[in-house]
Amino acid sequence: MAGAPPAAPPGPADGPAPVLALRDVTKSFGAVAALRDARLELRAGSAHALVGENGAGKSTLVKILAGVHGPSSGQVLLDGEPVTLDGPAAARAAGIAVIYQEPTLFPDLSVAENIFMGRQPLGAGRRIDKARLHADCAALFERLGVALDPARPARGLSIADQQMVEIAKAISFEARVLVMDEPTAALSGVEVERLFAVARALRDGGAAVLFISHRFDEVFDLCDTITVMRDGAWVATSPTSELTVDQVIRMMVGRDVAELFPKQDVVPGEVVLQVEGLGSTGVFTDVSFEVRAGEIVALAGLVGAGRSEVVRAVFGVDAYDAGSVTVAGTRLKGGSPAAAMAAGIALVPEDRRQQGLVMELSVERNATLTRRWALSRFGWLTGRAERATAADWTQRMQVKAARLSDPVATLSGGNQQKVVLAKWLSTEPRVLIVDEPTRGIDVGTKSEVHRLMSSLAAEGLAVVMVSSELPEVLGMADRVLVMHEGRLVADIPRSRADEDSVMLAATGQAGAA
Amino acid sequence: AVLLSAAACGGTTRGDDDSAGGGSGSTAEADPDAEIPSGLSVAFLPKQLNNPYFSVADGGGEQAVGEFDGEYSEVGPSEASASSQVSYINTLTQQGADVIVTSANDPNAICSALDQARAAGASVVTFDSDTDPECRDVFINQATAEGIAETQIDEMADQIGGTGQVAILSATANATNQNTWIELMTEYAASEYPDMEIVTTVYGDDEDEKSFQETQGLLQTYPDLAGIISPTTVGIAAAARYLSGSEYKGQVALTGLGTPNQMREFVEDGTVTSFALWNPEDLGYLAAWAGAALAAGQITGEEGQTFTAGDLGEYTVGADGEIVLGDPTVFNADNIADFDF
Amino acid sequence: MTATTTTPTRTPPPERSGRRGAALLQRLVVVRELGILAALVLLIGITLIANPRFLSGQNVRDLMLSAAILVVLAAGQTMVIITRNVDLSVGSVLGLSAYATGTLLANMPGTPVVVAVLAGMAVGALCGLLNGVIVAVAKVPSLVVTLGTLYAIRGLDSLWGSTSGRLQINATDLPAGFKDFGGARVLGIPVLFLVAIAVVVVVGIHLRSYRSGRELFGIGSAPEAARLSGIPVGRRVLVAFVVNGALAGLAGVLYAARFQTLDTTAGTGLELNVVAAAVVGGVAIAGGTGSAWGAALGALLLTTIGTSLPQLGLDPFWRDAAVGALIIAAIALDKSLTDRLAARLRGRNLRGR
Amino acid sequence: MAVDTSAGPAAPARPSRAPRTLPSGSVITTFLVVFLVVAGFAVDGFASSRNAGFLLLDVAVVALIALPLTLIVVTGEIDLSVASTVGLSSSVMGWLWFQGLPLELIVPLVLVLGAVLGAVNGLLVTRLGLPSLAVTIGTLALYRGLAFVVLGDQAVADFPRSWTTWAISSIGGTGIPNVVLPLLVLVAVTAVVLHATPIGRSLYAMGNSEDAARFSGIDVGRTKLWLFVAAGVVSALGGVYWTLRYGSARADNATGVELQVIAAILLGGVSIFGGSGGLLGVMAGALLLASVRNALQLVNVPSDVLNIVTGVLLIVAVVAPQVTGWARGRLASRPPG
Ligand SMILES: Nc1ncnc2c1ncn2[C@@H]1O[C@H](COP(=O)(O)OP(=O)(O)OP(=O)(O)O)[C@@H](O)[C@H]1O
Ligand SMILES: Nc1ncnc2c1ncn2[C@@H]1O[C@H](COP(=O)(O)OP(=O)(O)OP(=O)(O)O)[C@@H](O)[C@H]1O
Ligand SMILES: [Mg+2]
Ligand SMILES: [Mg+2]
Repeated sequence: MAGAPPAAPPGPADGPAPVLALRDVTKSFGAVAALRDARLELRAGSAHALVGENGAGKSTLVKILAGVHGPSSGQVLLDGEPVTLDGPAAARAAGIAVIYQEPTLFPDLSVAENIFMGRQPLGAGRRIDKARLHADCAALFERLGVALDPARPARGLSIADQQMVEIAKAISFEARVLVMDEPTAALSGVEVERLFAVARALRDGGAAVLFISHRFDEVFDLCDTITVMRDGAWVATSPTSELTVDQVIRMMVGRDVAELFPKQDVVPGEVVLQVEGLGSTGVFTDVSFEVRAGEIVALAGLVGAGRSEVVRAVFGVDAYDAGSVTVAGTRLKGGSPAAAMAAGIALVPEDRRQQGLVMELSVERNATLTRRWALSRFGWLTGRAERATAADWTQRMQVKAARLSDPVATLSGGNQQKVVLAKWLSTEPRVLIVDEPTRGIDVGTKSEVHRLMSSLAAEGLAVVMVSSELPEVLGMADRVLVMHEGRLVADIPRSRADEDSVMLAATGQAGAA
Repeated sequence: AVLLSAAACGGTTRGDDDSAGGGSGSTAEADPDAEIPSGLSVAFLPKQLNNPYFSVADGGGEQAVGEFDGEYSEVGPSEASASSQVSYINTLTQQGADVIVTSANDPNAICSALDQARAAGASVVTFDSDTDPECRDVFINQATAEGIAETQIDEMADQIGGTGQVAILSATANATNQNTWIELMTEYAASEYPDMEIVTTVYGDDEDEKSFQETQGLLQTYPDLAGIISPTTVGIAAAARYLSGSEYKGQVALTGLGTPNQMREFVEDGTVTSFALWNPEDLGYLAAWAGAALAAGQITGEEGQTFTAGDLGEYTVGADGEIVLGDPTVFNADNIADFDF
Repeated sequence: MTATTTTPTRTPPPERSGRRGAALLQRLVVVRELGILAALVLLIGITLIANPRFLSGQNVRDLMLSAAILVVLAAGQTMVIITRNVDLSVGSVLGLSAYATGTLLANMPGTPVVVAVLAGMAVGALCGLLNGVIVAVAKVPSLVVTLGTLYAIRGLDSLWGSTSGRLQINATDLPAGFKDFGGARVLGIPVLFLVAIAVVVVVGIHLRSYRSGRELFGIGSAPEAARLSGIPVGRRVLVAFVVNGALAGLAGVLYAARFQTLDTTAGTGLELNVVAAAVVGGVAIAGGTGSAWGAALGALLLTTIGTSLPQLGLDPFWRDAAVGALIIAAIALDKSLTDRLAARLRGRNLRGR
Repeated sequence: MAVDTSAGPAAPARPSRAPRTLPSGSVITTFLVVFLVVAGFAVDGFASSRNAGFLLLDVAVVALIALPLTLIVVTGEIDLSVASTVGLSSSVMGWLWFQGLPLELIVPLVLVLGAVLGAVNGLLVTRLGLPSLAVTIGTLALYRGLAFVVLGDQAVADFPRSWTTWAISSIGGTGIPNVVLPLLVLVAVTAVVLHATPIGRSLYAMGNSEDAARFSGIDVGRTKLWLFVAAGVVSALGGVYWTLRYGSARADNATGVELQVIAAILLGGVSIFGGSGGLLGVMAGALLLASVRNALQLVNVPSDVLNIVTGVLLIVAVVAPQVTGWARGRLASRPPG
């Protein structure tokens, strides 16, 4: 059924009328058509998955359900009646709770206020009852197993914790429709399991759940129906039981996808990156490892183990107060990303919106930002040189963008991630550090990224990969370094690395080093 | 230090002959009988527009201009700064004004602009606040500095019996005439009233609120203060208002330069016994006539030349092109009702 | 591909002590304001040593009177700054409202004080509405808009003054009832200061304990998040500007009542003082944090510096320099406090895992 | 790398050559040109070379200070202390001259002073991480206060004629002031730095997202520090020029000019939040503000109205693009046909 799914519209075959439905919804941003006659039906007591490539229009669809965008044409139906959701407040009033793809917290406010903003429990004289606010929040956290203090400000929360707060917020609405746009992208197994437990409970209580993810195991685990989208258009809707992962992928991409982890075997060369006794008070201590040319070393660990902080320190974005970083025999000046770049290190950071990209600048400016000196002649930099380089690299990375002069913010999440990769690969580094390189990336691109990493390694690049996705770690790494609570606790060669050994070390239960 | 002295040898330093000096000086002959041409454009450029004092003065000017059948205009910046005045002088130059009557925010900063205006044919009269004498034709002095200084000290001495601590509440720290008067007051007090001690000078910046606060600060700092002299209309009014609402009313004497309309209440309620001022309306009136006389060629600004200033009668140009309006008037409970400005 | 859901062996970590976090947050808020309070007490102490009469009844009253206007303005400005906006036009609004009130009272001496106050506030609210509508509807930066209205409203004010032929309103023009209001005291405390305190209390409680107040913090903390969580961002910002305008109008009335002599330049250049007061009081210029009490303390501190430096025998020329140095010291102190808190939160986070 | 793109859904992005967006500031520049032409015909005396000279003299210091300040605003910071730096430089220049130092030595000393003042701002902002708006409100008061401490109520005015006349006289008989030439050079240098060098690119990047800039290897702190130093030096240069132009060194010189400079920058289309705008617009903005004032003064519009016009102009400048963008959006989103 190569790309030819059952074309029958999802009929009202069985069960009651859908709680929420989209009918022939079109949405365009200027010249870009993000949605073309998209349709969707969410039923009470059912968990529905929405899958599609990066830029397929999933988040746009979510934003229409959330009242953030109005459809250019088409209808939103609530209990079979057409409604106009003219703002997030209207959607909320209609019983729709949404977790957006990117966390949207108020950093200065307490976690509890973030969750109950606009709905804080009131006491005498319509004043906010703080004690009850915190108690309500604590109860909610208990249910989700979140270990956060309701009174702490949201500033400084890791992406995972932010995501958990978002989840708590959405849950707290007790909504009829719960929409989750890649809620698990930053989470590891434990949190995902808890989230699913809650989501199932809600579903069983009669709520309709819409779940978006690029992780098919999760989709198949949680959902009973799957809708596939491609290029903004509806492709198919089927019960999960009638589909296999390969079928779904084919419908999404329109072709077969090559092996997911095409790891090439290489013989490691010289030591390129050497980290010795690196420490930063209160964050991580005594981290030592080395990476050889051609080697892919994975840094594994639970969320918050301190992996990102280590690689940030190596790259010099964060300062460290003990130890040293050496690249090909030359000791690096600490705290200077420019020095790290000069020595040949590239870092693809975990938070592409904050750290990876300058969202308001154009795709081409972003793609060439790291090469601005190299592209200039006698300090003179022309737009033409930038355009040529950017065109070359975005094409190689298959970035889907209307125009390279558009702000990178208008790209879908996955395409943004590709721009970040392009930006760093174009510097032709000797050491490539990638932090969650495939977060939010669709299967097709993911396999491209993996193939690229693997072939670059084969050409002699040293790669450090931080990843929370265990299959990715196991599939790609020559060696797995495991961190636990700010320390390096295990160094497992490819041959011995498996789920158990890595997870045991990551949870601090293995003494092996 | 080596560098310093080395550079000092070869460089442009203060005292080199190049320094400002050697102005033009008028060479044209004066013709005391020349007719004032009709339609002279006379522009008044006060320190600041919408300042009540200058409004009154410019009103006098307007009256005079009407009398000799010229075209009157009043232009100026909304904030009292020399640089904005320069821009207005430039505009007047461009418009070809015949007479510019101005009160300088800075004696030097507007000089070169005035030079250009004169080169373009304008006659320049300064009033109230003079510039460098080279940059204008005549200066209308509201009263001699000595006269103003002595009147105020005499009034104060009268009220406090010639002994005690006296503080001065001035306008801005840069105000030319205030600074001259303060210097003269200090000298005069030292020689005439040895028991009177001028303890400090504070600046209210000609802002009501600041002057008010400075008064308050003075009384805190000098518990034995006998009197305050404020040679600025804004300052004296603010100080009077503070005193009249405080426990110091009637205890601490206050005199200085003020307008009858602002001070009437405080003279009547006993906060203030007497204060002085020239008549600003007359000042503007005289300035306009002087400008007309310059434009007509009746005078050129040389000492000894005379001209008639409408109802005010005949005036003589003094040294440095100064024309003195007369002695300041002292206002007190007996005569204040006769004035309205 | 099931690895991500394996080994749910980890038990949820023990609940972190909510007490401690709450206490920490509480302490930060308290410390921020305590720091300013301490600076204030220190300054008064030193001045007292230099001049024991500094805390005499008259002087304290004068201090309160001087501070009242800035306190009201700072409280209003706090609301606006918290939403990540700023209102630079308050000095001009104060001028216009003071002049309008003065004109009203001079032309109709029978006007009751309450009506005069309301009229002044209405003028201010109108100006605030203008600012707010432009900022909220056209979605343009408030700094630019209010810089524009700073010029425009002042121009309007002086145009009114020069065309009405009443350049200055003197004490004699004002009715006795209004002048009494300016000088009135309750239990020895000037009424104008009590009005300012009332404003601070109302604004402070609203910001701290009401939903709409908290939403202002949300807007300033993350405007996009505010929009997504259904907060009526435009309306809240608009209201903040209107309230701030009304308070600037009230400050204009207080100005008229206190100085009883006014011209169209009243309040010129005040905007930077107001922003400085708020910033010294711990209101973050980037929005999202701050309190009305802090801003009020900042205003009090700046006013006290103004009156105490001359009494410390400092050359008046030093005053501006000292005020500037103090502003910098205050924000540096505030920054180091918040940094320390952030560091502590971070450390706790790691340990909690 | 070998990627099979034949079946790929991703349409390769077109290079952006085709529909180039207008360079920022072109609207305000057009507006300026139209205004100059209209005023030239409608306002008596506006289009004379003498008036042009006056106009350029008036705009010189504002335009000069706007150069480094534009770069600072593009990085998302602000410096409100520039006019106070002008005042302090002027005071110190007067004081040193009064002490008998030669001008040839005074000028470099004052420029060094400017660098120090700028560095103080820069260090407070970059090292301590304080918000620049707050810091420079503080140094606005501090530097102005120090200016009064140095010179008090004095004015030093006996600068050599040769220097002061240079500052106001024009090149040959053209009516173009001498100062315009060095100013143009500085404008050109700044424009190149901002628009055609890697440094300029990094300024825009950090103005939009400081984090992303740091993660791209840009030394944000050091760049900003140098910008503040540059603003200090240029402001000190402005102080020297101001002193010579008015022939008077005083502590209150250039009071309030910071707002004029910022007005010019904002009018020129630079976002106050950083990350966008260009130098052309800023220069046009400065010239527009000055020529509107000049033309209205020539037709005897009172200064009250001038203030209103200035304010309205500023607001219109930010609101207009918003309104046209909205209108264009309405047109574009209308269903085709
Ligand atoms: N604000 C916007 N302006 C212009 N184009 C936009 C905007 N938002 C989204 N798009 C475009 O709409 C298309 C769909 O984007 P969307 O974010 O919905 O994709 P997605 O399916 O969520 O992808 P991902 O899996 O990467 O998150 C993309 O081509 C994107 O470039
Ligand atoms: N800016 C910050 N402020 C406060 N705490 C932070 C900050 N950045 C990270 N942390 C905390 O430090 C801990 C280590 O974070 P880090 O991001 O290095 O972990 P990680 O192993 O990479 O996990 P993740 O999958 O979340 O990236 C986390 O608990 C996080 O909450
Ligand atoms: Mg998405
Ligand atoms: Mg991480």
